[in-house]
Amino acid sequence: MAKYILKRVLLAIVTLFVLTSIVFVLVRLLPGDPFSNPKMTPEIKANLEAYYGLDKPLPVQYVTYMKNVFHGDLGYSMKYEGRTVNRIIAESFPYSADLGIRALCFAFFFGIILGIIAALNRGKKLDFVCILIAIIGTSIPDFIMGSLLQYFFGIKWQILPVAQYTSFKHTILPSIAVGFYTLASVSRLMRSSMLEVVTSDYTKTARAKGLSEFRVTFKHQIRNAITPIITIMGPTVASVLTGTFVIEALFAIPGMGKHYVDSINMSDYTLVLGMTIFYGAFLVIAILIVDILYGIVDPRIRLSGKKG
Amino acid sequence: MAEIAKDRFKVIGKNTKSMESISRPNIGYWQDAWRRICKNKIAFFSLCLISIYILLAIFAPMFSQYDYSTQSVEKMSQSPSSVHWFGTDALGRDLWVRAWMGARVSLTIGFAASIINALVGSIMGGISGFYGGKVDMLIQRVVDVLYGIPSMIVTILLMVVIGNGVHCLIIAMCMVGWIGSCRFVRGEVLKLRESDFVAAARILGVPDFVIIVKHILPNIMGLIITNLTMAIPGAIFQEAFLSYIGLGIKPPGCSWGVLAKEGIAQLRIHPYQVVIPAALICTTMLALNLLGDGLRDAFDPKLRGTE
Amino acid sequence: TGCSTPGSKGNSDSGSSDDGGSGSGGKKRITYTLREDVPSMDPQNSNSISASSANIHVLACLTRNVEGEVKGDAAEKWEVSDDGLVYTFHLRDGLKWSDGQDVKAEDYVYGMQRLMDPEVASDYAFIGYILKNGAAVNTGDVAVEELGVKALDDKTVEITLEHPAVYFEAMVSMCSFGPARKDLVEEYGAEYAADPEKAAYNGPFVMSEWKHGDELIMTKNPNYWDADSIKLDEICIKTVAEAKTGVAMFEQDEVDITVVPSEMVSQYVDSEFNTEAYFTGADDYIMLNQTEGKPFANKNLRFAMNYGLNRKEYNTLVNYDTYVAAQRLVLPDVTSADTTYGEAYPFEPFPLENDNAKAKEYLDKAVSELGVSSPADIEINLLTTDTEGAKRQAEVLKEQYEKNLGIKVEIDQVTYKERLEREQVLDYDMVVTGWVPDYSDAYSYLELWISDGQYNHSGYNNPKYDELLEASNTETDAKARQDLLFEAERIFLEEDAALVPLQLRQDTYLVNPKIENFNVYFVGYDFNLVYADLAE
Amino acid sequence: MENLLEVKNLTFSFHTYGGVVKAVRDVSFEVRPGEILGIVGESGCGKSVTSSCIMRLNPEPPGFFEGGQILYKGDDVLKMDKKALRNMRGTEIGFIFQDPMTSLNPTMRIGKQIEEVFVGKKNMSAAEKKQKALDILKLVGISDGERRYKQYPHELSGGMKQRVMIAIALVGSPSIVIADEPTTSLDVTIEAQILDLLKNLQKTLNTSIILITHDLGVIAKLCDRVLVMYGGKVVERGTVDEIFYETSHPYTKGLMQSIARLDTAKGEKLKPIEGTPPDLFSPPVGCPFAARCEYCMDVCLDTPPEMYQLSDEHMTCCWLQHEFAPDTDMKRAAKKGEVK
Amino acid sequence: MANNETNQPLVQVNHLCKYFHISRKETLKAVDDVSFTINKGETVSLVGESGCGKSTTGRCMIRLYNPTKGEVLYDGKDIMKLSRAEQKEFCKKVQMIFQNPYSSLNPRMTVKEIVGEGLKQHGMSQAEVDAKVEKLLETVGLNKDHMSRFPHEFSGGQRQRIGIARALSVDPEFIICDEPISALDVSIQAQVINMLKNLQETMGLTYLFIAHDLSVVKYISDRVVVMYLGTIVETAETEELFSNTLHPYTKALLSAIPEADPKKAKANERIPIKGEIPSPINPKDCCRFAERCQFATDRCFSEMPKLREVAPGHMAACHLIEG
Ligand SMILES: Nc1ncnc2c1ncn2[C@@H]1O[C@H](COP(=O)(O)OP(=O)(O)OP(=O)(O)O)[C@@H](O)[C@H]1O
Ligand SMILES: Nc1ncnc2c1ncn2[C@@H]1O[C@H](COP(=O)(O)OP(=O)(O)OP(=O)(O)O)[C@@H](O)[C@H]1O
Ligand SMILES: [Mg+2]
Ligand SMILES: [Mg+2]
Repeated sequence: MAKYILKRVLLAIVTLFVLTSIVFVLVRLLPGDPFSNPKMTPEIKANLEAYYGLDKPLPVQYVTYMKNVFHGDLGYSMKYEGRTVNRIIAESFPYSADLGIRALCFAFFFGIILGIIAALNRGKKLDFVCILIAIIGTSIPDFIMGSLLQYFFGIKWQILPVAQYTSFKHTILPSIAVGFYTLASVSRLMRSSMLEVVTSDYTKTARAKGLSEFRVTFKHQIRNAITPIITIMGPTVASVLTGTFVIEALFAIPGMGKHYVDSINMSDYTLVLGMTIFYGAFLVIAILIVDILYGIVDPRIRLSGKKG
Repeated sequence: MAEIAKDRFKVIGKNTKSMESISRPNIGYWQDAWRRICKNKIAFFSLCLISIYILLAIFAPMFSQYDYSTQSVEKMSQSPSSVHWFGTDALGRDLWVRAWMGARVSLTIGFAASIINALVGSIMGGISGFYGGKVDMLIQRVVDVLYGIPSMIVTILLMVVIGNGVHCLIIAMCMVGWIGSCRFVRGEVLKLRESDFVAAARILGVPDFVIIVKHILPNIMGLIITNLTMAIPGAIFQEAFLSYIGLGIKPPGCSWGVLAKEGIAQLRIHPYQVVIPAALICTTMLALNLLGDGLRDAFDPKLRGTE
Repeated sequence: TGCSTPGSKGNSDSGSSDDGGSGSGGKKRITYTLREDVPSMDPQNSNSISASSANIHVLACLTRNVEGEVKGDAAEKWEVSDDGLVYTFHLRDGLKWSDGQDVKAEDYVYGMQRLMDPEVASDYAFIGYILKNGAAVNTGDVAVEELGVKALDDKTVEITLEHPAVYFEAMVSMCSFGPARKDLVEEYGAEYAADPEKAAYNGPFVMSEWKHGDELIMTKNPNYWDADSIKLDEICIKTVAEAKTGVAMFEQDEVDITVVPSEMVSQYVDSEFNTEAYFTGADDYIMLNQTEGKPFANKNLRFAMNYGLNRKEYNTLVNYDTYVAAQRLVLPDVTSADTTYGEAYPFEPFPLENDNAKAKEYLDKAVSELGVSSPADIEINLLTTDTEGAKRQAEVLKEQYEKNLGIKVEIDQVTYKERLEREQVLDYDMVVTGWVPDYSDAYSYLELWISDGQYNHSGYNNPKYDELLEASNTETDAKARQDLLFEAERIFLEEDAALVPLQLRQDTYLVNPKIENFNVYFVGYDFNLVYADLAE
Repeated sequence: MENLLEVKNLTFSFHTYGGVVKAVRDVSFEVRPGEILGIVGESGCGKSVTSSCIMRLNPEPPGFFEGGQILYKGDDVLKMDKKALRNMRGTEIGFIFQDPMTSLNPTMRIGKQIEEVFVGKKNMSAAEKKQKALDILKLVGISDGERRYKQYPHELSGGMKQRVMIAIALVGSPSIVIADEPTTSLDVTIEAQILDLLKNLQKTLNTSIILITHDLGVIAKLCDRVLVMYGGKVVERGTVDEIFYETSHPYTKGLMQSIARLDTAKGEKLKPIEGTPPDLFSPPVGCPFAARCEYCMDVCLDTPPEMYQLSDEHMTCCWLQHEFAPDTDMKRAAKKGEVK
Repeated sequence: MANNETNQPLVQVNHLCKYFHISRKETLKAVDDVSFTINKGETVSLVGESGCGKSTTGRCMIRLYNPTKGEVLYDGKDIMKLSRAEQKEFCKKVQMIFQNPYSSLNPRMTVKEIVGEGLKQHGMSQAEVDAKVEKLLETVGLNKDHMSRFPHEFSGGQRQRIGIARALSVDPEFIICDEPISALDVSIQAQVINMLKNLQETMGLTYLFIAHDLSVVKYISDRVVVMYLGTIVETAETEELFSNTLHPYTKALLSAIPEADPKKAKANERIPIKGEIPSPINPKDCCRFAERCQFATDRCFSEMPKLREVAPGHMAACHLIEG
């Protein structure tokens, strides 16, 4: 097990290394540079480039950067003077992660319930309603979804605060906005995997034992149906926890999402790279954890060289 | 019970003809799928809706008296009326025409991007799965790396190289978009590669290429198509997101994403401006998803033969 | 003008009864929103309006700009030499940093040296090129010590300029010229002022809390020399990226001041809400690329562009009439000799609405000069960026020019950074751009177009214009100097039609009606809540 | 002897896309205490559906009862409420499924799965339940039950899993165990072990077993009485000996002849039943076997045959037993049975 | 039924090994040092329990797997070292019939395409292919109406016949039948067996018949090879094997056959066989059957018995059998 994890981590490091190298080159191809602004003069730009070491040949910069990354130092942001990328991540990630966790809890909890209800009522009206909710969730772009929530709950009905992230009340709307898409996909997946489980032989066995429908569903079906959900969790968790640009902007949450877009818009090289590395590493870790989790939920899958 | 005539009790022996005959009609795979789609009311309705949207996208702008880009100070933000069916936008442009111009872009992007993705993904996944070993390893690592590259950078770079527009967005989406279908096709190919009918073809000396084309691809086609319908919404969504962050198509052109973004600013004053594009996006997604579900059933071998 | 005075606010009794602004425990607290986090609180590295707006609350520069009026802040008084080149500032007695240290003249000298030090690489260093040896220091040609800034003693700062500048007193109120603490800079290095405890403050407020990306809180500085006049206990800046979210927060009484997106302005003016509109100083125009070989090297075509545009309609469509259609280059509000520039030199080189006849006249000439058969053969590339506003501008301009002139306009939408890059290498035909002045003087708008000016990316080249500006630099008589500047503006527009003026930006804010003395100005900062108060 | 279970004129169908599939048509039989009743027939002839009906395990919908009665100790299963049904399942009737690989919940420990039978039925302490489970594991021949108790199904081999299935079926001490092809997915040697086990259990516990299979060898070895099904109907029934030695239905005969036996001579050709079983979507009007029957008569094609009683136990559903029918090797001294 | 005139070896399997490396530590020895010979025109059966390596052996013999060690000679030539032309020739000579008639036919191809595929590969025109396919279908008892139909429209037995037609299409000499009947209904099994027998008689085919149903094996084969966990435990002429069973495993296997005759079945006493089939992953280097063998001695647990000729043509691998 430890060996397996080590192997995965090593592989991930290689992947991250290649990824970083590619992005290192790509960001520099972006038009403009971190310092271009209407009032920039060549002299000042030269100073700035010297300050950030951009005046050196690219290979030298690359080696320096990689060395620093290896020591865990992602460098200084070029837009936010005096702040290291490490710090920016450390400050913004907790917000995104908090929001993401709430959103995921919301999404997985209701998504799974919805999926179960739909599957248990296959072909009936309730099933259709659940599918409809699920698909509508995947059908509305998040910026519309967020705005609508804000408008109705915040402005029109004045039930919930529209923005900021200070109390539980503040977290409700953004969590829903972020989680809805996931909720929808979870419920659809849950429904189809439940359908499979519902017709499975061991469900029949459970019934033949004279168990109540409740017990059959909760003790036998759900746990087995949930495994496919866990597989999608890796990437989903990674992308949700690392923030969403649109919702964070809309709800004025100081999370990481905006840095993904802003750093690129601002050609903030170090921040772009930092974000890429962080996301990449996070993704790898999330997937690894999910794999381990998978083994716990489904005892058939043991962690070994080959995957089940 | 009535007595039965005695003469009917005479051994006539096996009825060899009816024994081997097949009572079901001779119906091909695609035919069967099509028939099942048509029988599935929801899927059929969805298919119709999408077809209507496509037709409207093609013809509505042609037959309208309005132009999609003509502005008018007098007509700024007029609610839907008999003159302007969908109202006008904040620059006084007719939203009915713009909605269908937007449909052209969104649907083109949605379909083109996902078809290309499916194509590229199938080829890569096919190669990866069929040959396995080093090739597979290499492709999978490429996939891992691609997955991490921020798509925005790619989009911006492409915009610099080929200019912004529909083609740029499509290509940008395809740079990474094929990963999904690659993974999934690879999985399917891995399964099929081990199947007996592929082994049989090998034994008969059929070359690899023919095996992929004749044996493997047709068998995952149904799944690919199903996946495709599910992927189109994703592409339309991504276009909307890119529009939202300003990387959309060239003005005054528009897409549903652009319309929604423009409309969302007017949410509190002129809600129809966001409701209309949002409804179009929503119904399209809904229809495509439901169609996808329907297709999945239609192609599901487990349900085959059950008519 | 649109710049209303703080006194004129009592026009509405707002519906917001529960006063979110007065904050906790009876503290007087005002919260306002910014679209993005303050990038840096290092005074010498603050390169945006938002940063300098925040900075002037926590720093006492030599002077303070209170709505255009320059008052002594750390400097009690100052003298200017007769040639207008040497400024001697005398600091007040008993000035203290927030950590108890005395404020010394050396701190100001160090601040300005930092501004110009190539090692510090301040991107606002250009503002200090006015200081003697400023440019040379910044390029590393001479040592920092050679900068024309000296501490004559602990209380006296002597500043020598490259050329006389009447606006320097106002300029020196900018935080770039603010003091810096050498000991702290040395301690924290690049992270100087990146957190509240990594800097010291000598202004009316001190930065007490900074949750990056979320909020920045400044509390009253009891050590400030004028602490008695400071009424507020706390100022809170919240980062709210979406303007409409800010508006919604205002409606929920979570903030006291927020900007209203232009499409929503009509909803709030003449409503129960208290709105205020202010010029930002930004002046937008279509920059025309006049280099050889480009269509706009043709003067007649430039005139046609100016006459073929309906500025009024443009302003309605693009800005919902919240901006002011511009007919000239310099913001009329900037100070002139003893009145505003606009009042001293009224000027309308181009009509507000399009004059198609005149446009046609010029266009016909242009068509023949360009050697094309019809206007439709003229194809112009309009460079624009990816923001919603820029897109609307481009769409409306394209529509108008195609309709009024019959030429072809192709929109080229690129990222902001790419636009800047292409402007710099003159790879465009026309681009909508603007300028935000750094000091309230016509020169700050006009210096852009000097033939080999750093910021002149239009290829405009007129020796007469250059001469006029050059002369204005040495002219010590204020009136005569303004005359020279106006002449330059006149030549620029009336004779050369070197660009197409579009609009003067004016932001509309929702403001808590209880706020008194809300100070807004178009140069150097948006808000100034230093002397603001909250009515009970 | 009193019948434990009586199935009377059971008809069960499924709604499908294409229409109604009549999976079981008019099936009647009874189970007596302590006997092993075999049901044979080709794939798809309705064996599993019939047996599932007894415990109402068929999904309803799409399945539905069209008629008939299932009397367990005199109570009609079809009229039972949920609670009664639950009480019957597991403790009165146990079920062993065809495929042990998929019939055990992969995410639940073996011990738990066995104990579950008692949930909500008998008030037992956890220790008692565990003891029961361990006892039963031992009974079905699984050594070191303590260890197995904690294992997951995937940690067991196929034969073990089938034993666990049997343990589940038996732990509630039911009076009837339904074994639906309990050995088809197992290897020959393991199959033999399981069959021995079933036989022993039946002897020691005196449970009745309904054994469903398509392997005549298994029937011959274990069963007391046999039901032969074809096309959703019972075509012949009787004691093992009657079925094997006094075969009176052409289908049964065909089955017997088509299999290779150890003593089948090399040169001798096997006699397959030509053709394929009917599609239950549109079952033939007459005898379902008519098309493949070498004795087929005109009447067989359009009139469903009647049931003929040949002895106490032996009944056959074939026109060949009709008085008018020609003398064939199938014809027995028949008296006409219960007319339906 | 071994005819003397055809008593020349067609296929020789020499020390064939096929290992699958599951992980760095685990090696699955699916086939471990297996040798046997198949003569022209005879039917050799390969029996044994699930997972003992029957299919793997078959697949190695038809180049679907590369053997880890050992060689397979066809007509004296090592099949892994064939030239391109010889490979093509080999494809024509050796064919396979699969266990599962549902998965061995491509559901997207018509019967004509399936059966004709091999023919096209060997350069026949469409018309020739059509004619030949028609003939082949007739041979296997289907008619030309079925040509344009898809596999799912057929019953299991019919599908298996299509599979046989496909194998026959290239006029092979040698067919590997990998459990061709075990997925079929009892009533259908005989159809296929009869057909295989007929074809052998008319075309002089050679079969490797993989099965686990010993009654069928006895009926159809000339010689039987019994495998256990990757190794051969006993091999002999059919009659000899059934009458003079030597290896304890074979004995157990034979006694486990449920006889479809109540009297005999109830009389037969089964030779008990303990335990489950062990895993072929990292097998111990001793008699593979030792764990389950009731006669096992210490030697059985320490030493691997060699396959020895016990009687003429009868080989067995057991320490207990005196040579
Ligand atoms: N859930 C269902 N929906 C529709 N049809 C069904 C369903 N279950 C069974 N059937 C049909 O009922 C008929 C009888 O099926 P059943 O499973 O009883 O056959 P069987 O005799 O057990 O066959 P096997 O030997 O293959 O297990 C088949 O034709 C089958 O297609
Ligand atoms: N491609 C493969 N990769 C890994 N292991 C394999 C592979 N093919 C077969 N095996 C393993 O090799 C062993 C022998 O398999 P094989 O299919 O030859 O058995 P068999 O005797 O044909 O069994 P059955 O009667 O079930 O068909 C099994 O344990 C199987 O799991
Ligand atoms: Mg069954
Ligand atoms: Mg096999």
